[in-house]
Amino acid sequence: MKKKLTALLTAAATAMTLAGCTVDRGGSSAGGGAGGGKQTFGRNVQLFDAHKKTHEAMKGKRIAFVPILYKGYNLTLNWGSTMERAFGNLGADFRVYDPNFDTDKMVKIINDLVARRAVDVLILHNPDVGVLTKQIDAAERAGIHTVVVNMVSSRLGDAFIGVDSVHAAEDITRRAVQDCEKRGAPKRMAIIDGPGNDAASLMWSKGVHHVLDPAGYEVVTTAHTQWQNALAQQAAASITQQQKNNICAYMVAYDLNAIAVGDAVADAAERGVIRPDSIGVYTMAADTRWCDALRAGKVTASAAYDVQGVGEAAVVTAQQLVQGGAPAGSTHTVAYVSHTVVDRSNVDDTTIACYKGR
Amino acid sequence: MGVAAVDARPDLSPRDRLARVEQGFFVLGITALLCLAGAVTTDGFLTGGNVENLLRLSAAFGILAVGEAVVILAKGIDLSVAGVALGCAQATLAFMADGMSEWQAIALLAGVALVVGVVNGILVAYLEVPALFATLATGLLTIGGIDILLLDQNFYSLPASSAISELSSGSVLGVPRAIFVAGAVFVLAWLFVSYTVAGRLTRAMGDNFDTARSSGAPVRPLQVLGYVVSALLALLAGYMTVSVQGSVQTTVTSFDPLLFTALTVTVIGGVSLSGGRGTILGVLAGALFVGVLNNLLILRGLSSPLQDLVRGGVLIAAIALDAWLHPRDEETARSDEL
Amino acid sequence: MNRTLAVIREWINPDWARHRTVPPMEAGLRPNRRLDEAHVLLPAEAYTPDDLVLTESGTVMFSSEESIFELRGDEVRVVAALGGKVGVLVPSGSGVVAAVEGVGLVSVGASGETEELCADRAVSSCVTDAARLPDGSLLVTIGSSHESPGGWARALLRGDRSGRIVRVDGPRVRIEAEGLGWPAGIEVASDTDVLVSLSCDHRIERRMTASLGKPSARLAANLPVYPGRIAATDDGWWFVAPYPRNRFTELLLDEPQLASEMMRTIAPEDWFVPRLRCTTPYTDTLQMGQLRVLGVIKPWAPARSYGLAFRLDGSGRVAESLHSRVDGERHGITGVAVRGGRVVVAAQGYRNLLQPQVANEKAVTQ
Amino acid sequence: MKTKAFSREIDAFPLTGGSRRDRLAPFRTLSELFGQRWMEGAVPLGLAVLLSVLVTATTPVGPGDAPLILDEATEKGLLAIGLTVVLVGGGIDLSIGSIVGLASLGAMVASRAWNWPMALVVPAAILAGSALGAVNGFLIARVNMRPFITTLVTLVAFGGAAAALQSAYSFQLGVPEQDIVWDFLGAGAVAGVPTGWVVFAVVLIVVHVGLTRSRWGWWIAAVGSDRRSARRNGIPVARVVFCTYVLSGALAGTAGLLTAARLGRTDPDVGQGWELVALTAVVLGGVSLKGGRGSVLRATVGIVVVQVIQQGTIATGAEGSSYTVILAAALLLFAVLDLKWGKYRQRTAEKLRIDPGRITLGPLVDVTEPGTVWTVNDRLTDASPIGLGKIEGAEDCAVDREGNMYCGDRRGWVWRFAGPDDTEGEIFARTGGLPLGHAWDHERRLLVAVGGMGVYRIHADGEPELVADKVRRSPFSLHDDSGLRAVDDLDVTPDGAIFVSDFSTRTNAAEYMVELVESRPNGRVVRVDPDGSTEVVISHHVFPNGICTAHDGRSILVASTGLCRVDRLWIAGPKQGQLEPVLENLPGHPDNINRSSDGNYWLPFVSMRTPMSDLLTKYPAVRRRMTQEVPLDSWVVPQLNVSCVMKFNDRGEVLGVMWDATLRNHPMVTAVKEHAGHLYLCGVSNNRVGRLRLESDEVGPIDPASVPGTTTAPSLAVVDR
Repeated sequence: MKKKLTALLTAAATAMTLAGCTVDRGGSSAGGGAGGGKQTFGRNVQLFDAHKKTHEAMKGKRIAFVPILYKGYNLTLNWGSTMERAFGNLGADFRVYDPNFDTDKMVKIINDLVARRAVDVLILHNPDVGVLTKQIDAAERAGIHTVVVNMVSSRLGDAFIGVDSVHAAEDITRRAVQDCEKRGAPKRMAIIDGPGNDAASLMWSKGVHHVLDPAGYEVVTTAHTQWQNALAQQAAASITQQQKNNICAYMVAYDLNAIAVGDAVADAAERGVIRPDSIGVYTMAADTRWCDALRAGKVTASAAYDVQGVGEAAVVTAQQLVQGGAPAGSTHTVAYVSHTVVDRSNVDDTTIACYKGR
Repeated sequence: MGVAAVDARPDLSPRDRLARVEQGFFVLGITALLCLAGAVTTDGFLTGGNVENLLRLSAAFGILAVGEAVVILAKGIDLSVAGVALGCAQATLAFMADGMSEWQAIALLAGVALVVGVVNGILVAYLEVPALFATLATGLLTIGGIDILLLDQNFYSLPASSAISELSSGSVLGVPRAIFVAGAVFVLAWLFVSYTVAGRLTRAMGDNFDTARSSGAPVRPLQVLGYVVSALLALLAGYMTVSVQGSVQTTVTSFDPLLFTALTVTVIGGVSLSGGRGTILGVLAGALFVGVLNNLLILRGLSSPLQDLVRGGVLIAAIALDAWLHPRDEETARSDEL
Repeated sequence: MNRTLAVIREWINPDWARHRTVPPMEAGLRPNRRLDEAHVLLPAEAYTPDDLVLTESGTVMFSSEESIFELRGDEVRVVAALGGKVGVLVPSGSGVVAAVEGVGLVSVGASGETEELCADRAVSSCVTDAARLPDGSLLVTIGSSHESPGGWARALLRGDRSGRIVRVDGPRVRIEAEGLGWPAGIEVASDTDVLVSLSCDHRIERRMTASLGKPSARLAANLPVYPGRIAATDDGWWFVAPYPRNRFTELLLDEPQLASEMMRTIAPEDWFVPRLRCTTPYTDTLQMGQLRVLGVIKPWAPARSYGLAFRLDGSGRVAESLHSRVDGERHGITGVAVRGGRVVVAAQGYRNLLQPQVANEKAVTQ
Repeated sequence: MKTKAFSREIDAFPLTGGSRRDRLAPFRTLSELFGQRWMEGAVPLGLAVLLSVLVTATTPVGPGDAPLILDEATEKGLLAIGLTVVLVGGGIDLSIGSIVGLASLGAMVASRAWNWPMALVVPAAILAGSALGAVNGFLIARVNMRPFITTLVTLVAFGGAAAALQSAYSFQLGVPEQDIVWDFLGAGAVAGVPTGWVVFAVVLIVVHVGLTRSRWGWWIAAVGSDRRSARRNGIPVARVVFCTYVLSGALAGTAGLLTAARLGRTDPDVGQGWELVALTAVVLGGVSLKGGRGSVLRATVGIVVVQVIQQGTIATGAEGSSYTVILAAALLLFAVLDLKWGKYRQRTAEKLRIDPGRITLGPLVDVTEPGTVWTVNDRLTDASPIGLGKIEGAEDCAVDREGNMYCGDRRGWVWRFAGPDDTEGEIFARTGGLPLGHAWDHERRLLVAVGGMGVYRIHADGEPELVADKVRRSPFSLHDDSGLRAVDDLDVTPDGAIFVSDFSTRTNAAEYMVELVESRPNGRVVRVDPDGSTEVVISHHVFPNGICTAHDGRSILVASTGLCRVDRLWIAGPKQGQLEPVLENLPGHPDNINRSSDGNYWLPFVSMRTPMSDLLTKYPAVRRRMTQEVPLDSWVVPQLNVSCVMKFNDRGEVLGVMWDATLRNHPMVTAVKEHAGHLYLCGVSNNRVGRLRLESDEVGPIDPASVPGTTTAPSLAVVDR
């Protein structure tokens, strides 16, 4: 037995050395970018000619949108429907691939699309800062334009569109501080965010601390919830139980979690642990369900941002990249959409609040 | 040849004497210690409200653990409980969101849970598929099937007026309804296991399947009964979870913390996976222990990864203790006892 | 098609498979050698007794071929020669009523005078048994409406269910029950019901005399033999079993194509069906168990012909049985008569009358 | 190389009159296939491959996707290999998913945050994996905890550790810088084959060879199949189980390293759900869940099939959780299949073993009809018995010059009766088999065909010596037919070679009734050269029974019991190697042929044909059902209780037939030997050997016992009567 095993090993080793290890640095083929380096429009254009040319540029282009989760998730449904409407009018082939909240699957889908070169523009939605680095590289090598939404990832694709979450956090925290002073509540708050190490949670905490620290407010605890309502609700119930009226507001990073925290606070108030309306719940973004919770008085205010705008901006950027003719990966831009603080008083007349799934 | 008088009882080693003690009391003792440590270190722990909140949170996986214990007593295992609990709860909310009346939705989903229980039973009892794979597969099938067929929302909130939300709010005879329901389930399970024929035969079947079968016990229907009971209790636990949370998210895998917690509660409670051993009191003790542990971890403000680590470490210690108390007899050890 | 279905059902759950099996002879039917040790009443091979009657005067009247004989002591005299093969005999007063093939029911007096009771076509062919009801009328069982009495084998292979029970009251004839599987024996059980033994169904049923068409209760089912004529005694009923059930014949019944070709191409006595006697070993097909090893054929070998008479008590349990096993040759018991503790059986296969020692008498001689 | 006496083997199949289709026995081939050892995992594997073909047919997944599929398959394949080794060792390891996560994140943190050189990161990741595996191993092997619940707990604990590690370093992980080793692992290639694939292939080969052909592998299988007997055999059970978990951890670590290099993912749930995929792959591959059985190759095919399914769901952009549903359904289906297949395979093989064939026989002669040559008489009845009550079933006998009679016995002895009036007899030799055919060779030493053991030569002192019991195995036979077991009759030819008839390559001599019922061409005639080498002379013969060298010494007569015929095989002269019919459509089944002193041949019948048994030869399906459902005692066979002895000459004319009509003394005769005017009648189920005095006109000058052609035997033409 010994003899066979050693013979086997030596054979494998020699095969390795003989073949010589080549390192495939991914080839340097620039890849014939879809745009082909030629601008679609010159300095000026005829009226109807522009319409025809735009359509021609976009006709038959394949565009794929790969969100974290699509089915039943209002945020991505909103974006998806906007893109569908826009690209549908332009005659481009638009498809959504749903990885069902499984990063493993999202990475596979992107790999599959890039390997089969089945798409011209990729609209990506990154769950974490460092997830999509290799994929965006591969897409650029394959000459596919990439537009990233929601969170800035360390590997910048052709363009990033999202919300200026730090600034939004600062606005909503200032609003929370005003409410607390109005009520004369103690200068203590609690933060409830996502996994705690992803960019969204970090920016939210940075924004909150930017306002609270100079104002002398103390952050009691920072509870991490993996964006799960169950964990958010348990954390809120425990903290309320422990602090009782010793804190004046919850700063929740994600609007759906805010509803769960609102329920917990309302429940605690109903059971008499805290005085009713003594603890405010502030969050970012505002979809229809959050607005219902707002009208029901469970939550206080939110820094709503223009979700619809993100979808439109992504469509516009895609068209610019296609018409721009610059090869994929040559330009990188970061752009933010508008946001504003919304509460029960102005929720009905702010257009960008209470976005729906359609 | 006179009859040899067997007088001196074999002197028990401390380990055997410890093993004979009902594991339930043992765990209750440790829980009390944990409470003391908790009260000393974190303020606001021993307040009435916090204990009540702790009990309310641990009611759900307590009920699930009872269902799991009934199956494990019969030397099976049921990994589909999480799938059934969350899947059916989400489906009920989905139906209610589509305007179906609440009781009709609950009845429909109870039917689904029953079917899953019966399918599990048939697979394990009649087709003799290893319980581990059968229930794992049916759990995934349930939650995946419901996700594809019924759910079209990612997030469902529970209308305040519904009976499910009543489940956890308000109180009966001064005791919050959630804890009352959990208590009732524990008592009923205890009566079933200790005083009904089916319960006793389930334990006998778990201890030695062939002897139970040759002594005329209806082993296969009993196994099916065990899985059906486990599925229905999972449904109840699902409703309890949803009513405590007030809403539910549908992006969850079958190895959800709920399943993991229920299994470890059962094992800590002394219900050993080799079947036939353990009591419902032990499961209650296990549930309290894990409830207190979770609450302390949250109150200490540990991040969820750290919580997992600590909970994993504690549970490994508990299982190691159980393995040390009831060592697996090398002589009769069979390799396929997973 | 149903065979592949059966295989699939058996693959899913082995307990669902249904195979024909022959129950073993156990409990009451535990084999013994009582027929082999029975007294022989007639000279060897002289007559082929079909049915017999014990008269009050202690003589034995038995039917053989086309005439009726009377055995008094050890000498035999002809009572009457009738026009056809004589089948069943029923005692009536000092004489008997005989069923003659092709003629009908004939009443024969003690001194031989014959008088035709009923010549209706319904009772003229294939009469297997008859019984006299308390009200004087006769109940006659017809094995099959297409076959002669010797056609039992063809009826079994074809699954012929055209047997009937006919009530004969003087000249009037009424068909009481139809569609039976070769009814081979009938006897009055009590004043309201009768016992019928259905040969092809291996069952013995108790039917109400008023409604004979409807089976009411079964006395014994799934017997290991094809039951035949019945004789009532005070503590139960004696049954004969002319043919034993053979496992391969059961398999043959499942293979219609083979059975029909066998019936077409092979002579009836060579068909693989149970028979009254084994005649020519040279053309007779053997079953592995019947191999003669070191000159001995094992008694428990599968039987092509067997000698068996058994007594059922009131509850249908086999109380007593007389056997002549495969290594014996007193086979083919077709008739039985009991009077005053004396039991006499007619072994048509052995062509003799046998009087087994009754339990007490056997104890004396042992 | 010794030149073969016969240029090629004679195929006696045409004698059965069956078409080419009848040559193939479908059920029996199936039964042999099921019996093979490698069939154990074959059907689940076949269905798994069928499933993947189905997926490729219905979805846009094509060969183009192969690199993508293989990339994923190799990483998860490493997990499947680790899990298979653990399963074979009787445990289970669910924590491999989290070990991948921890190893992957650990490698990235080490290279990017702690800036370790790659030469340190690669071994560190593998060591980390094996360390975590060691934790599992220690808990399960040393502390004796249950593998399932332990690995479930470690799954969550390691998952928590991975998440904690990731959250601590989530900043520095952001910016990957170029590193030659990292790129080589991720996208590099060895001789054109991507690194991942090469690593997987090497691991697969090493583990497969280790598992199947090394002591270490056998130990794992032993512990997996029966823990107690493994322990009692001195196998260090705890150490073996510990090693399996360490190996599984190491492989998971390697997989983590590879996926970190290839995808570079920094999110905490790397490797989540991978253990479920590995489990399904292993079950799909047909690895048994009960331990002790399973091969790494099957697990690999399983993982490829699972990846094809996943690629199918991705390519069609199906619903989010449709992949988990399909995976769960596949896991369930294949778990049930593995169970049922394992249970019923042996039973089906046993049930289909006997597969009766169809043979065509001529019309049946009615022996009871008076006036023909076959008419029943009782010439055998008054043969005087030898060894009555002592002999049990002498199938054949041999008489030497002094008149001593040697005959066989079913208990394996060879009796010797000195002279005609010795009724005592003594046990001359003990062979331990079923001595059937007897013959004398050139030096007048007794040759006996011992059923179940082969051809033996018995020396004067009664010491049996093996002549031959092995034949070259026929080329394409699924089952091993090299043994010479069911030997029945033999005879010696002038050139010293022994021709022996082997009536079945499938059953043993004692189960001759199976051959009678099956009537398939399983038999053969074998030539044993004087130097001991054997070669098959006639193959595919139906129940060849009697062998007798013709008087001219240039041909041998072969009697076929199944086909009721006698054929002549020319072994010398112009027509050497040809088979020509001598007697056909006999009324019974012939047994051992022997020469008579007047230049003719004696031929007894072991059983007579009956109308019913002839009809059954036309219905193989009924006979198969009979062998499966009906007990052995009720099988319908020809009339074995009756037979006769026939005399025929070289041209195939029946000269006379002798019966025992009373069936008392010699109902069944299987062999007849003539010596000094007397006929010795042997019967395989008789308790005596009969000695019949022949009329003077029947006795001729030839000594039947001597091998023709060695003494001055008159030529063929002269002798006929």
